[in-house]
Amino acid sequence: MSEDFEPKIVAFVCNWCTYLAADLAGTNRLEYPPNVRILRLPCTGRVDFNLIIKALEMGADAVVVSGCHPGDCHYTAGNYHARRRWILFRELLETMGVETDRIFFSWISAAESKKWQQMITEITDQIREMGPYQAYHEISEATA
Amino acid sequence: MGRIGVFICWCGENIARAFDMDELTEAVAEIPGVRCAIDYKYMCSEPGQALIREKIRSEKLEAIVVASCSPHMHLKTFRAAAQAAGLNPYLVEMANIREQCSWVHEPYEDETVAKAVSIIRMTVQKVLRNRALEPIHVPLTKRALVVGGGVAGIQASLDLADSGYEVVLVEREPSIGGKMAGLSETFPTLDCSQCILTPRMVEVGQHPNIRLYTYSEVESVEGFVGNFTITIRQKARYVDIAKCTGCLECWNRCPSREAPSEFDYGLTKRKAIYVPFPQAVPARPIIDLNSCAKFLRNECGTCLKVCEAKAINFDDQDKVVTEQVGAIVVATGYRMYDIGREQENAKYTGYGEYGYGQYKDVIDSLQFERLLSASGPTGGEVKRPSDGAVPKKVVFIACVGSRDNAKGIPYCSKICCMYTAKHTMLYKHKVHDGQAYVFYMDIRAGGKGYEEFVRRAIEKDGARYYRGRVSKITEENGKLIVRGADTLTGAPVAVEADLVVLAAAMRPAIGVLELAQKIKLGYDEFGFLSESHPKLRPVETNTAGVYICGACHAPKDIPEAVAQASAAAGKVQVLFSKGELTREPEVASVNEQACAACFACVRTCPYLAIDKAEIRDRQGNLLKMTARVNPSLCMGCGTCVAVCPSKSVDLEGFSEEQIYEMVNGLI
Amino acid sequence: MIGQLRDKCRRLLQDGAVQVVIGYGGASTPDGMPHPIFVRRPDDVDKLVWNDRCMSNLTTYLTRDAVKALGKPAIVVKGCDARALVVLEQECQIDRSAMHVIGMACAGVGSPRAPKCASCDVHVPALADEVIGEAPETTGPADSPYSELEEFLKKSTVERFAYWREETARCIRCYACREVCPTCYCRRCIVDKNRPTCIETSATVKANFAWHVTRAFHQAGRCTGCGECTRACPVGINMRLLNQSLARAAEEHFSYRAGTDRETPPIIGAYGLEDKESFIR
Amino acid sequence: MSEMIAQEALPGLVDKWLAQGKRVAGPSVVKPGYCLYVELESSAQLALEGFVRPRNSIKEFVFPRHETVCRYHFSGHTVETEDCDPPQSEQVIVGARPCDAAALPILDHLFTWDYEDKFYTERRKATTVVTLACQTHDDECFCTSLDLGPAAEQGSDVLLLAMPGGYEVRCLTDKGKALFAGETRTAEQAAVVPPGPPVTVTPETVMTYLQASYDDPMWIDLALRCLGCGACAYTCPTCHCFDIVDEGTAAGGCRVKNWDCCQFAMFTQHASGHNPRPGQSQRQRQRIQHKFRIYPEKFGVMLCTGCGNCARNCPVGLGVLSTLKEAAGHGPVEVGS
Repeated sequence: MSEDFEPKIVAFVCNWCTYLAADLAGTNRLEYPPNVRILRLPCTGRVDFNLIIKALEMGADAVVVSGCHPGDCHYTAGNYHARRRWILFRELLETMGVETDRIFFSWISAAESKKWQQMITEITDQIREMGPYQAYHEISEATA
Repeated sequence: MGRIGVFICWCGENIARAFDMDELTEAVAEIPGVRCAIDYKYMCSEPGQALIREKIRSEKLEAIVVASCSPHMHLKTFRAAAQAAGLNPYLVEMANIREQCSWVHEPYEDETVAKAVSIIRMTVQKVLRNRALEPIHVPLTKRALVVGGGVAGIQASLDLADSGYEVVLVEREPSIGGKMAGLSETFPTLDCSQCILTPRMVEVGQHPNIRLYTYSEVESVEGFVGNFTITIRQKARYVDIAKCTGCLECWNRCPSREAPSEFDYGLTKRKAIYVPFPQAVPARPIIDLNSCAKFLRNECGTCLKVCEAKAINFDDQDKVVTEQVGAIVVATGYRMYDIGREQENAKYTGYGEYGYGQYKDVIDSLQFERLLSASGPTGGEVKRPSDGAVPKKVVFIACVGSRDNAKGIPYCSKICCMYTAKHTMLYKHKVHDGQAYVFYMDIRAGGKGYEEFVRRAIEKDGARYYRGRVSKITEENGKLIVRGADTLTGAPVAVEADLVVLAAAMRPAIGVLELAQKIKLGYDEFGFLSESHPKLRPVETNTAGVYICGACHAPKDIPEAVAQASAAAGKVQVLFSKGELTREPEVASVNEQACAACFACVRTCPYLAIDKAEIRDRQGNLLKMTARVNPSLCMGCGTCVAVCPSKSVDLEGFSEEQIYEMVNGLI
Repeated sequence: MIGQLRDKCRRLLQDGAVQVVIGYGGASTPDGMPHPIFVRRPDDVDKLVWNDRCMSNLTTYLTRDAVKALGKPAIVVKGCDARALVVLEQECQIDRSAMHVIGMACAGVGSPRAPKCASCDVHVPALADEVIGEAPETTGPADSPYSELEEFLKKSTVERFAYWREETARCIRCYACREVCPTCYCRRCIVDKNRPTCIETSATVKANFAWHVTRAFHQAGRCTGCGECTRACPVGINMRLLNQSLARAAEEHFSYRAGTDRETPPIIGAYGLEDKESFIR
Repeated sequence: MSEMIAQEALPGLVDKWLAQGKRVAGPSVVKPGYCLYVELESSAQLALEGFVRPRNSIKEFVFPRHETVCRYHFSGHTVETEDCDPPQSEQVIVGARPCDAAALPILDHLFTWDYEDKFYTERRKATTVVTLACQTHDDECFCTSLDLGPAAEQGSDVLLLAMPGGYEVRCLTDKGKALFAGETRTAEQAAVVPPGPPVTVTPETVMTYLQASYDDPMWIDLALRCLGCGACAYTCPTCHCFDIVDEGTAAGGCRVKNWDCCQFAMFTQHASGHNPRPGQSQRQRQRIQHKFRIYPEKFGVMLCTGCGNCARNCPVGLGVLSTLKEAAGHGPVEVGS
C-alpha cells in the first residue's frame, strides 16, 4: 500500500451522544487521527442507508454510524429503529459484496470520549492497513 | 451562488495554535458560495458578535457559518446575534473546528488543516440550503386533567387550582382520598393520616376551580399538548349527588349489610347503599348493585322511600361527558401485590406458603393500617380478625414480593421498611405487653428522620428484628408458627405468633396500562409509567403535555408523591404560563402529494406525532390519503425520514438536501 | 377450472358485486404468456384464461388509480401473489373488504418452472374469498427458498462484488422491476426526486448499483418473493438474489415472513429491545 | 456468384478488428435466455445463432444510455465549464439485425434535422454496421409490414447472409468494403434470402385510423395493463428520447444526457406540478401516435422497424404490433385456455 494513503472516513453521528462524545474528546484533548469527517444528525434513526451508499460514492474508504446506547436515545427509540435497519442492511451489503468491514456501527455515549478516540484511531489504522476502497472507487468512476 | 459569511474564531489560542489563521481564512474565502471569510480572536465576545452583525448588514449576507466551537456551546449565542442583525436565526450554522479539530489533531499538519477546511465547506454546503424558519405556535387550553384523586392527585389539583387554572379531577372510586385516607398514622412523625388529608379533600370538593368526577373513568384521550379532548365515563351511582343533601338517612335505614367494605379491605361489612368512609368527598352515598336487594331481587326500596331529596334513582345510567384540557397529570397510584395463590399474571407467583387468605390472622399491611386506625373497624384497638383477641405476639414480614425475582418483582417497594417500623411502634403503643417481631432483608431508611425512626422502633419500642426470610407459616393450636432464619446468627427462628402482617410489594394500579395506551404513555415491564428522562425530566413523559406523579411512576412514600405532584403541577404551570405554545420549528413535514400513504412513518414515530389524514376535493370526495405531521408534537428526530421510501417526509434543519449536500462537500 | 372461474366472474359481474375482474387474458401468440386483462362485462368473461403460463402478479394493479377508477374489483391470484395482498393491506394501500379475491390453486408456473415454484408453500392462496381448483399433491416445498442465495454466498466478497458490478452494469434503468412490483407503489419514487439526488438517474455502474441497493432495501421485510422484478428485467439482472437476502434476514433475525401474517406489524417501523447487535461496537 | 466469408473465418476477422483497436459490438448470450448486444472483448463472446434477435438494440452504440456532454467545476467563485468530445475511435457492430440497422437512417435524420448532435454524428461516422440477415422470426416480428424484411439493407454497411459453410458478404458502402477488403472469397452460389414474417398490418390503414382516433376510449382500455416502465422504449431501435441533467458535488460535476421514456409519469411532469399527460392512457396513445402518425406526418417515415422488441420485453406483453392490430380494426389475437 502506498505510504501516503490517507483513509477517508465519514462518520454519521447523533447529536446527543456521539457528537457530544467527540466534543468531550476535544475538551479532554484526546488526540486521534484527523481522517474522520463528522456529520451531525439529530439521531441515528435519521441515518438512511442511502447516506452510507452516498458516502461510498464520494470516495469514503470507511463509514461510521454512531449514536446513543440502546435505552439512552434522546428520542426514546430512534436508535432501536436504526439498529433494526442496520441488521437488515448489512445482510444486503454482504450479498452485494460490499466490504462490510469498512462499515462500522457503534454506540458511544456522551461520556465515552475515550471510546470515540479509540474507535477512530483503530478504524483509521485498520483502513490504512486495508488500503483504499478500490473496488467501490472503481464503480464510482466507471461510466457504464 | 449564495452570499454566505464565514466567521472563523481563533478562540484565543485554542483554535489559532493549530492553523495559520490567514491561510485558513484565505482557503475558506475560496469555497463556492462564500461571500466573505473573516477571522477574529473571540467571535463569541461582544466585539466578535458586533463584527458578525456588522458584516451581515454590510455584506447583505444570506446566511452565516461560524467556524469555532461546538454548536452545543454557542449555536444559540450566534443565532441570537444574527437575529439582532435582522437575519433569521435558522440561517446560522456552526462549523466545529475546535472540539473536533484543533483540540484533537496535530497542529499545522496538512490533514488537520484539510479537515478544518472540509468541516467548513460541508457546513457552507449545508447553510446554503437552510431555510428561514419561524417558531411554531400552538393554541393552548389552560385547563388540566388530573387522573387519580389520591394524595398526589389532590396535591396536583390544588396547586393548579390555587394558581388559577381550572382542573378536571377524575377518580375511579366513589370518593377521593386514595390509599392515604385509610392509613392510620404516617412515618416518621406519626401524624394522623386522615387529619392531614381530609382537610385537603374537602378543599378539593369545594374549590371553585376544580371540577370533580368521582366514580368515573377516562374513556378516551384525543388531541395533543395544549389541545386534548377527554371523554369521561361517569358510572351510574344510583344516587343523584346534585340532589342528595348528604343526610345519610338512606345509609342508616338500609337493611343490607352483606358486602365486604372496600375501605376496610374486607375486614368489615358495609351496607348496599353506603358512603365509603365518613370523611368521603363527596360525602354522598352510592348503591352497590351486587348487594342491593332492589337490584338483586327487586325487593326493598327503603332508601327510595326515606330519601326526602328524591335523590335515589334506580334507573341511573352511565353518563359520558367530554372536557377540553391542555395538559394531563397522571396520578393513578398503586395497589398491593397479590399475596395469595391466585394471580392474574403468570409472572407473579404469590406466597402460598404464607397462608394469606387461608389463615384469617395473616393480613397485609394496609389491613393492619385499618386495625390501627381510630376510624377503623376496631376503633383503633389492635384486635385480630379471627376472634377479636388482642394479639400478644405479632410478626411483621417485610419484602413480601419486593426484591424477589422468583416472585416476579426485582425492585424495592421503598416504603415497607418504614411503615413496618411504624407498625411495630404503633402496636407497642397500643399493646404495651405485646412483642413485635420483624423479618427483613435490609433496612432501607434513607430520608429525613427515617433512620432515627427505625432505631426508635427497635431501641425504644423493643421490636425484635431478624435479618432473614420467612420460609413458611403454619397454624397450630390457634397459633401461627412463623419459621424463618436469622442470617446474622445463622440460627433458625420460629415464632408462635397471634397475628402476622405482610408488607406486600407495591404494583401499579389496575387499569393503568389501558390508560397509558389511551394517553400513549410508555411504561416498564411492571407497568410503572415511564418518565421522559430519569434525571432531568422526572415528571414529564414522552407525550408532550402529559405529566406523571406519585406511585404510578414507581414506589414512593407520601412526601415524595406530594413533591412530585407539586412538580408536575409546576410543569403544567410552565406550560400554561404563555398565551400559546411556542416550539422549535426544526420539525418534520410531509410532501402530501408525493406521500404514498404507507404510514411507515406513523408506525415509527416515537412521539405519535404523525397522523393518517385525508385529502379531499371541494365536493368532499376523497382524493388520497397522506401522512401528516403534527408540528406541535414532533421532536425532530427524523426517524420518519429514514423509513420513508420515497422521502416524502423531510426534517427542517436536517433536511435531505442539507445532508446530501454536506456529503457532496466531502471532496 | 377455467369454466368455474368464468362462471364465478360472470356471476360477480352480473350481480354487480364487482365492477371489474382483473384476470389473465389471451396471449398475443399461441404459446405466449397470458397478459393481464380487465373484464367489465359479463359477456367478456370468456376472454379469461388460466394456465401455467399465467406469470403476472396482478395485485400490482390494485394500487393504480386508473384501475381503481373502474370500481370494485375481483382479482385472480395465485398463492404467491396473494401474499402481496397482506403487505398492501398492512400498508393501508388496499381495503381487503372492498374487493373480491379469487384464488387459483396452482402447481407452478412458467416453462421451465419459475425458480420460486420449487420452494412454494402456498399452492392454495390464503386470504381468498374462494379458491378454484384443487391443491396439487405435493410433499411440501422441494427446495429452500434461499438455496440459490446460500450457494451464491459461498463466493468471496470480491467475487460477489464483481458479480453485482457486472449485473448492474447492464441495467438500462427502464424501471420495469419497480413498475411490475406490487409493493413498489410510491407515487414518486426516490430515484425521481432530484432535490437532493439520492440516486443519480444515469445508467452508470455507480448509480445502477445504488439503485439496486435501494430497490432491494425498500423491499426489506416487504418482498413476498413473487419474482416479477427479475422476470420483467429485459437484461436479466438477478434481483431475486437480493430479495432473498433480505427475506432471509427478516426470517432469521425477526422470525418474519412478509405477506404471511396479517396480524404481526411490518418489521420496518417496529423494533425489538433484543434485536441483534453483535456487530455494533 | 457471390462474395463470401467462411464460417470459421468470421471470428478471426472480429479478433483482427479488435486487435486494430476498434471497438466491436455484437450479440452475446450474457446468461441463459438473455442475448444482448454488448461490447465484445473477443470473438468468443459473439453469438450469431440460436435466437431470433437480441433483447436490446444497437442504438446504444451510437446513442448511449448515458453520456457526459460537458463538465463544470467550481474554482473559487467562478464556474469553469469544459466541453466533452464524443469518442472518435472506430467501432464495428457485427451481427446486427436488419431491423436494428434500419433504425439508423431514422436516427441519422433525427439527430441532424434541426441541430447536429455531434455526440451522435461523430459516433455514427465512426461506426460500420455489419448486419446479419435473419434466418428465423417469431410471432412478434413484423418487419415486412413496414416494408422491411429479413435481408433489408437500410442502415447497413455490410449485409451478411448465411449460406452453407459461411456467409455471403454484400458490401453496401465504402465503409463496408474497406472493412472486408481482402477478407472474402468468391463463391459459386449466392445465399437464399429466407422468408420473413407475414404482413399483418399496413401502415396506411393504421395511419388512417390514428388520424381519427385520438379520443377513442380504446386507449384507456389498452393502457390499463401498461405498467409505465421503459422496457419497450429502451429496447426499441428507434426510440430516442433523452433527458439532460446535472450531476455533481461541491467540487463540480457533469451535464449528462440520459435515455428517457415517454411512458414515465415524470416525462412530462412540469415544475408547476401540472402534467399534460397525467395518465398511462395518454402516454400510451402518445407513444403509438408519435411512432405511426406524428413522426411520419412530419418526416415521412414510420418510427418503427417491426423488430417486436417492445412486445418481447414488455412484462405484460403489450407491444406496438398488438396495438396496431387493434387500431387497424383487426382486434388482438385472443388465445383461450
